[in-house]
Amino acid sequence: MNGAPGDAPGDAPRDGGWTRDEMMTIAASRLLWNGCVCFVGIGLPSAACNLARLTHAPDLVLIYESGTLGTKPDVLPLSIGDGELADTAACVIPLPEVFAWYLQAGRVDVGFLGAAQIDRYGNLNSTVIGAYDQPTTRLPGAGGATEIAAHARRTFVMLKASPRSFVTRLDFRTSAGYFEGRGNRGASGARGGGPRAVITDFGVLVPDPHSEELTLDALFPGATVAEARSLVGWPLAVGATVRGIDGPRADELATLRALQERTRAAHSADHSRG
Amino acid sequence: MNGAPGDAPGDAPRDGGWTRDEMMTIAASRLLWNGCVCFVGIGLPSAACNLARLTHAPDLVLIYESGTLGTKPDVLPLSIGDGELADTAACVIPLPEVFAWYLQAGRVDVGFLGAAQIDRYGNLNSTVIGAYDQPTTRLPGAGGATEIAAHARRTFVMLKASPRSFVTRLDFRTSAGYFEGRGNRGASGARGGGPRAVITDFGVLVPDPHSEELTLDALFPGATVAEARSLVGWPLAVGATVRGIDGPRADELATLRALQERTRAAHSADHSRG
Amino acid sequence: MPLLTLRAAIEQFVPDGCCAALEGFTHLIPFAAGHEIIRQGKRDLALVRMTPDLVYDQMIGMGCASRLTFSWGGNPGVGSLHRLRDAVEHGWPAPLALDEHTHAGMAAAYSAGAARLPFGVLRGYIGTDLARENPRIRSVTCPYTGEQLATVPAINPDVTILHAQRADREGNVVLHGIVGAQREAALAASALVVTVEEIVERFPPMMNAILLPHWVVSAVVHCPRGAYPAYAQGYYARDNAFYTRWDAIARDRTGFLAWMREHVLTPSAA
Amino acid sequence: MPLLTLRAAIEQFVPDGCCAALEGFTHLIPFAAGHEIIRQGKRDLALVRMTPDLVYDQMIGMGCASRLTFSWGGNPGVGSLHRLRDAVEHGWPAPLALDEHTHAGMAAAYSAGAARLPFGVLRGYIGTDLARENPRIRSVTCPYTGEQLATVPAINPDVTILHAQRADREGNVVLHGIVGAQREAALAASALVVTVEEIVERFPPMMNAILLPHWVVSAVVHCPRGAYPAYAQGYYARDNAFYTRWDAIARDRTGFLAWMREHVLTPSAA
Repeated sequence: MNGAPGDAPGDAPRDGGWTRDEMMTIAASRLLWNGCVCFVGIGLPSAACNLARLTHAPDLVLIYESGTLGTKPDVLPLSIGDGELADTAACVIPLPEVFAWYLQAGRVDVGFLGAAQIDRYGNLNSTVIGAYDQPTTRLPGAGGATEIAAHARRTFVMLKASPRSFVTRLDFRTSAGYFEGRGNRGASGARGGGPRAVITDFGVLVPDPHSEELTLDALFPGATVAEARSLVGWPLAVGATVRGIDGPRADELATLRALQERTRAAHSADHSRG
Repeated sequence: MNGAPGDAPGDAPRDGGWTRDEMMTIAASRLLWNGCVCFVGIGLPSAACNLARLTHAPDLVLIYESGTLGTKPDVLPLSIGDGELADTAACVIPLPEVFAWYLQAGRVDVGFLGAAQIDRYGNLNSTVIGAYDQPTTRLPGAGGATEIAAHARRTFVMLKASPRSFVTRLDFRTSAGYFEGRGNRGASGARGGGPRAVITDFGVLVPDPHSEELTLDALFPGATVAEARSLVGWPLAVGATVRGIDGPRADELATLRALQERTRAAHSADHSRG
Repeated sequence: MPLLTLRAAIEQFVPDGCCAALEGFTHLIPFAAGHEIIRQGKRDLALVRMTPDLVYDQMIGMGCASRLTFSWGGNPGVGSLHRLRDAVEHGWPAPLALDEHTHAGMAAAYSAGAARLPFGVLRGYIGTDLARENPRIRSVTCPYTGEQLATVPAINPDVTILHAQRADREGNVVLHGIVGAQREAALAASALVVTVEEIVERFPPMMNAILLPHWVVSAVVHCPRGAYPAYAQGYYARDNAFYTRWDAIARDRTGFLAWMREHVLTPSAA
Repeated sequence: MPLLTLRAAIEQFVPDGCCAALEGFTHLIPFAAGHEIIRQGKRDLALVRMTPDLVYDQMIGMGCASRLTFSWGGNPGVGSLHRLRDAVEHGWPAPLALDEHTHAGMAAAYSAGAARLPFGVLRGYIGTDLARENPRIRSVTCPYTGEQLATVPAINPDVTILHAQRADREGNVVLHGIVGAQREAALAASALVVTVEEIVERFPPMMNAILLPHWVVSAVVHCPRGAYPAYAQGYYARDNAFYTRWDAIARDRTGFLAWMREHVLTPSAA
């Protein structure tokens, strides 16, 4: 799974002392319910899931594709296979079993995805910019994303917006969203429901129930429709009513920041010996 | 795997104080070499393999289809999945892995087979006597036998002889030997070498190198060609020179009897309360 | 995951006519659950198990099953299952349709079921008449080498019932020792009921132990000695003598029925 | 199973042009073995790994590989692998042919390889352009339902190299913690070389631990800290800071080569 970017250097606190990264993480965490089974990637999704687990959803089940089931890390992992994930997992199983017996078998409620590019139907590119054979930028590739996109009951995409990432036409389709929309996904053999929300740094897009085109559904405090339109590379559809998303609550922000502080402390420790 | 019968009541000691069951077991154990990887069934094969392990082949690797790899039981198991096998195994793996990753992958040197019927090309029946849909006698069925017969590098069959078990025509072919002989097996997709020896209670049959018909190769002390012919339901081919097999050595007999004594003591203990 | 009584679990998850796998490979055989199925007089079950043994002999002899998917039907180390034989040979107490495989085929079918693939592939059923008698054994052509390989349809039981050593309050279940195809059968099923020797408050993290996580478990039943006369590694040994005695008990219909009445059907046996 | 030096094991089991999988999923990455491959100047390797990471970046940057079978090629949690990118984007130091998959596809391909089946089946590669770019991704039709399912050709490396916690004198190898597809890659290979943290006289019976039995192991190499800067559960932690530093080290060719000379190629580094 392509790691979503961490806190960007330019992401300084604004709008009441929180950053857009924090707001994205908190908004995503609110989409999770207690007991739901999440297939998690590194970066913002990992932070969002663990925040949910530490606040309103203590029985959230986290699966990392490294085979750690029901893991309860005290600090966020830097990689998908950190020892912390194994130490705190209910159990650790071989990777082929995670993909065949859990993901493909339909036992994952929510899959998180990141990408370099997304199109208006929620299809994702994490493979190449430019031509496949002569890429301008070779990206890490699919990892678990293609099958997460196909088989998780629903997916949430977390991706910062810019006209270079929210594009009219993907350079390469790594993972399926709604294909060309209007029920197109149904015939593909993908058993999961597809992307139900795209959490970006101005707010949340959701697919239109009919066209399946991603549509502006809700804005973070301080974000505007004009800002959203300026960051999306296609003519962004806007829902009839655009909800305002509540800003971070004090407990959410405190829990998230404590988690990230613990994480920074743990990962800056010198592990080069023992 | 169809369990071979244990000591029959009528198998009284003869020919110098040992029984034919003992001689079969000892003859089979002598066919095993140190370090060879054996896929073992219950009954005589289990006794033969463990006897070999306790005498000339201490590094024999025993696999029981229950998933116990490298097991070193102190007493013979009654069933293929006795706790003793798990307790003494190098490791215990799921059964699908035994069949896919070890047997099918060609990692078994010797597979032991029993059956209710064998024909002159070493094909075996452990499924039904009579018609499949209207059987006279319903037998336990294939178990692991069909794929052991196909994939073990070679198989050894242990089966007591009578015109009812050594038959011209099988009622049902459960496991392949040499099919109709003369290289017939080669085109079947079976990657293992087929039956290299049939150990029965008068001696040993081996396939003729050309016709692949089972041929009398060696006789136990006291057994005769005439006896062999009388017990085999087809006109038994006899090798140009029929070897005489040495009777049990004192150490073989002592080790086997001690093993069986330990086994009887262990299995007659009352385990109804843990 | 609810903690249920054995009676409630069988009532809820084993309706007449369903496809049920009570898996176990000599070890951890769910005898107690099978006995409850008999007491509740279930009918027309499509039973599945690699190695139907004494508890399947009992369910078949008591008329619970109309179909059996299996690969080896005997009394391990002893001989025949007389009730299974009577059903197949004479249709008593009811005809029993057979869907017969090899161990390797059943393993592939359960594995496919666990992965929600429609079929399993193996180098199997070579040179056997089984493929002639069972039309569900088919083949595919490898898209790379052109080889023909055997296929089996996935097994996806309506319910799989296992016996295990321990569960915790959350419903996580842990097995150790010989595990046969139990994990595959568990994950292939629509519902999973596990009877356990012991329930503990909470497991520590288990690393590579064999654990069925609580969100794949439909119900846990506290059922000490629920695998007896089979065994539970670390709890009690196999009663080999009973397996031997069963041969005589099951040999004729009258003796069998009398034994079942006394040991399984009477309230004190429940 | 012989106990070899790292040098001898790589000389014997990794000839130029062979197909080699140095597997590991973040945990137990065989870094030391990869460095020895670089020191021996191996060429034209067909490298295989689900998650080629820093040690693959190093082997590719030093010109050891002509082909890469993979499903995710990045610096986990950090970003790009600059040497891999340079090879793919600019052919430096040599062109690198890609055989690109998804994790689920690689897992199926290794599993098929371990079972000596010619192909693996999955509900995969749905709606992705990967299948268009990689002609090895094909399909079969289910002989029961008529569904089309994706296939991948089995992966059977000439040699798989793993790092593990422990071996015993007999050559049994035990792994614990995150194991990725290491068992499948190990059993799929013609030869299996394992570097280990520790060698002990003899293991006790391990029951359900993850053990590669001695008769599937070609060679064991005693190689403490052989997974550094990755980690070995129970022995040492991951040096996350190094993974972050690697981004700058590998970003340009000169800096990369200087680092490799100093830290991998010099005799004191061996």
